[in-house]
Order: sequence, then structure tokens, then C-alpha cells
Amino acid sequence: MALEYKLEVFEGPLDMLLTLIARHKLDIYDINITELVRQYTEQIRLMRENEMEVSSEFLEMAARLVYIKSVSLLPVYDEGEQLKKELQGELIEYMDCKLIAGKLAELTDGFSGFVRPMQPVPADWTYRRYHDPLELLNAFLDAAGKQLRKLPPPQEAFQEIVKKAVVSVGSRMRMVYGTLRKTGRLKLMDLFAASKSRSELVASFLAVLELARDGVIDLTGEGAEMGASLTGKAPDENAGGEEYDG
Amino acid sequence: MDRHAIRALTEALLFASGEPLDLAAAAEKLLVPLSDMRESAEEIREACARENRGVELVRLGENRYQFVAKKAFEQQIRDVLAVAKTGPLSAAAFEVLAVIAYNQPVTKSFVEQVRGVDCSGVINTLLKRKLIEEAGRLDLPGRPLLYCTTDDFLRCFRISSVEELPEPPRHADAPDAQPDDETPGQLQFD
Amino acid sequence: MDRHAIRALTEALLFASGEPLDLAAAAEKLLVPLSDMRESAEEIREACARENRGVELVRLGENRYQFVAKKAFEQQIRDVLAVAKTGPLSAAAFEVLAVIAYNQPVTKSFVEQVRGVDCSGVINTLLKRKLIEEAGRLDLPGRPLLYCTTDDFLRCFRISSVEELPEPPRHADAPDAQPDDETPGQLQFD
Repeated sequence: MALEYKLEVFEGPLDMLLTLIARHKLDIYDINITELVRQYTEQIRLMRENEMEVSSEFLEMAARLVYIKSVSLLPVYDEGEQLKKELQGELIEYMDCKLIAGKLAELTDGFSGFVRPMQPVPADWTYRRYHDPLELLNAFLDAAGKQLRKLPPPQEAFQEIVKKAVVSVGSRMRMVYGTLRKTGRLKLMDLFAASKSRSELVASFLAVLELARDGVIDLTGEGAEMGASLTGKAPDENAGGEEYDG
Repeated sequence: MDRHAIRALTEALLFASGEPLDLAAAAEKLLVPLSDMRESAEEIREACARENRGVELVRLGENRYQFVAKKAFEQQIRDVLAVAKTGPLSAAAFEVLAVIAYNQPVTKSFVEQVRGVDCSGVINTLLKRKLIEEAGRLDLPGRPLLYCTTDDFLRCFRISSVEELPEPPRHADAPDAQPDDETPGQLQFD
Repeated sequence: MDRHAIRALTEALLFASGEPLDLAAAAEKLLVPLSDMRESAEEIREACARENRGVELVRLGENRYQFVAKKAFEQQIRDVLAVAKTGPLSAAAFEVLAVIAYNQPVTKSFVEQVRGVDCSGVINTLLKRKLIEEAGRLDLPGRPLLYCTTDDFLRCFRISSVEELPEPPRHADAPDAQPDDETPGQLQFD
């Protein structure tokens, strides 16, 4: 399909989602996640085709959307609904942000007017207060803390701020495949034991189902003894992307 | 001191200060009734509003005032003083300003959480343009810097407090709106 | 432009200029008759002479004028503006001071790199308050200024040398810590 319209530049994945929701008349309060994933991945494809930079934030969002969609396909809807609600909250919050930003932009061009510098006053500005050297040390640690941490802060630092973990099924599939290649046949129980959160567990479970469907792994045994082993077929590189039409 | 003298004194102080002047601090230092000084400031403000005047007295908060050249003469002042025009703020800059103005003080990561993208560049631009400033650090691991809006921000919008900014949207009618303030879809306004 | 507008424009220009303004140059630039502008300036000068005004327009030569606060208020201005600047250091100023104290001599861009934000204003404050001073220039392109702490800094913390400052904890895993670090308490950056 030839698309004639010029590709928009989006402020970020949330901006893109809002645009897609508006364009395809999706209900922001009850998002059709399958449709949204389709539109989103299509948009990313278009951006890539036009050699636009697709930053990691867009890809993270893609993984998150696919994950929400996958979880929503489970018979128990709890987590899927929860994740959808979180996304919906973020979208509404960002929609408000854009709305207000638009209003502010109408009110000013960002120039605050010409003022004067303070009239020179002959005075002694020497600092005459006293401080404990420890205050200076604390200030130094505050200031230098940032520099000492050139690497991204550890995940735990954000747990209280961002109480969600996005686990992509695709990455789990790669992990499961990699593990089985090292260990040979492994009981599913052991395979799942490494999952640190519910999200990871669900993603791992979905990953196993996907790999089995694609014939990459064999599932053998019963109940707690059920295990997985590689069939020899290579996994699809694009697995975990748009393959999940259920 | 009589009324004329207090008014003249107030004008002299406001002019010399350049920066926003806190009348309460000045009144206390000079042992002049604050009410007299504030009245003088309001008189000066009215006088400046006349069409043959080129400056205005802007109120920034309860007792703070600052002289500013009238907006109408911006271009002529730029021409004569050879001051280049600053570029307009980007849509991203207004988004970041909105998040900070309505939730201040906030960390960069809060802003980024709302916008879903990295905001370091935009925040630095706003700091350089003096529309936001540091407001200490948050007591959390990493001690992230907090940001709030400035006097220049208020002057940009010709308001004396952030409470005069446009009302944020309400989502009372949203099907999933929660009763408490935790509703994620709401910009909190204090 | 009518008389009111020219008078307002003249006032705006004189206000924004700060330095003495040459009306002839301004008039030429803005294509306004010089005589109108000079007349406006004289009107403003007369208006300022009234006893309820705190500023005066001083004429310096043929066409040059400058606004100044009236001499009569000199003492009050000094009292008020001086008191505004004797407050304790801000958290940001403390951090900048700390980065300089523990790494001196350092450039402004070093401090900004550590803190991640623009620090020009804070460094100027610290210079004015005599807690830091210039210490030559770094032999690098642009020859950036170096800063170090002063004797007043030592007095402020009641120490006799910067070596008496408490040592920051060592971070063995700090990516920038140099193995041949000479001063144990010093964090080295590139």
C-alpha cells in the first residue's frame, strides 16, 4: 500500500500512540490492544522504511505492547487488564501534558521581557557565615554521586518510582532457547524457577508455548515432570514481534 | 516619611534592584510600614499602565515586584541594543514546562516518565533560558535534582503565581477515574 | 507614531539600555525623528523631577541620557540590596563549592560535567562572596579559567587548609577513579 502522507515526527512513543489512537478512532478508555499493536508496528516499519531514527524508547514500547497483547490472550485476564490500565493512565497523563503545553504555547513565545541588572552597589559581599566541613562533604557526595554512576542506575533504584517491569516475550524466547542449548532437556519447573516476577513468569510461559508452536522445542513428559528440549530447528529471528495473532 | 517620599523611595528601590524586589524585606530593613510600600508599588503599577509609559511594574508573588520594559517595544529594543531574538520554544520544551509547572518541584525522571522520552536536552535548554531552576535534591537513591519554575517563567506568562496558569483538564467523567489523587491520568495541581 | 508612543518607546529604550543611550543612534536605527525622541526624553526628565518619583533621567552630553535612582535614596538602596545578598548559600552553591574544594583547581565545565547542569550563575555568586577565586587558566583550547578556594573559604569552615576537609569514601568500583590517584580523598575526572 503506497502511503502518500508525510511521516510525522513524534515526541516519543506515547505521542505516537495518541496519534494512532486518534487516527484510528480507538477508545482510549478501552483500548483495542490487538489493533493498537498492529498500527504501532506498522508505523515503526514505515519510519524504518523512510530511514528515520527509531530510538530505543519506541522499541521498548513495541515490546511492551506485544507483551500486553500476549498476556491479554491468557484465559485469566488479571494482569493483561492491569497492564492495559497502566498504559491507559500514562496515555491520558501525556494527553493532558500535551493539552496544557499547547495552552501554554498560546500564551507566550518564551521571552520574559527586558529587565535591568542590579544597579552596582558598593558593598562587601564576603560570606561571613560558618559551616561544619561535613556539610561540604555531603554536598560533594550529592554532586559527585551523579558522576560516579556513569552506568545506568541499578534496577532496584527505580522499583519504588516505577512499579512495573516490562518483559518482552521475544527476549524470553531467546533466553529459553539459549538455556536449552546449554543444558539440553530441562524440566519446565526448572526453566521457570529463574523468573523473578510474575511478569517474567508469564513471559517465560508464553515464550515456551511460542517456541513449541514454531517447532523449535519439543515438550515431553507429564505434569511436574514435563520438560522441553530443542528439536534442532532454528528459532525465527522475528519471533516475539508481530507473530502473536493467536 | 510622607506618601510622596515613600512612593519615590519604592520606585528608587525597585529600579536599583533590577531583580524582583521583596517589599516585605525592604520595609523591614528600612522601618517603613509594608502596607505603605505596597500601596506605593500599586500606584506605580497603575501609573506605568498609561500609554505614554514604556515600562511596567510586574507583580511576582505576594510582595515581589520588578520593572520590565513593555512587551510592545521588544523589537525596537532588540534593534537598538543589538540583542538577537531567542528562538521560539519547541513543543517538547512546552511539554516539559507544563509537567514541571503543574507538579513542581519534580525530578527529571518524573518528567521523562510522563513524556516517555529522554528530556535531558530540553531541561538544559530551559535551565539556560532561566525558565526553570534547581530546587534541591530528592531524598531518594541517587539524590536526583529537583526542578521548579522561575520568576522569568512567571514574567513570560505575565502572571504573579503558577496558580494563575490555565486549569488542568479534569477526568471526573472518565470511566476508570479513581476517587483518590492517585489517578495516573491526572496532572496534579497544588 | 504619535507623541505618546514615541515617549513610551524612548522610556522603554532608556530603561532597557542600562548604560547611557545615544538617542541619535536609536532614532536613526528606528527611523524616528531625533527631535521627537529628544523632546520625549526631556519630558521624561521633567516628569521624573517630581517629588514622588525615585528615578531621574540624567543628560550626559548632546543626545545621551541614562536612568539612575535618585541620589537621595543611595543609603536606603545600599541597605536593602546588601541585605538581600547576605543569606546562607543555596544547596546548589554548596555543591559547586564542594566540587571545587575537593578537586581544585578546576574549570567551570568540570563542575558542570559533575553536576550535569549549567553552573555559571552559582560560580559568579561564589566569586562575589569571596569563597572561590580565579587560579590561572588551563592549557587547553579556549584557555578556560581555573577556580580554587580562598582564605575566606577556610575561615568559613574553620579549617587551616583544604587537607583538613573530611575525606569522601573511596569508591573502588568508580569508573573514573584513577589507580595512581595521589590525594586519597580526591575524585579525579577526565
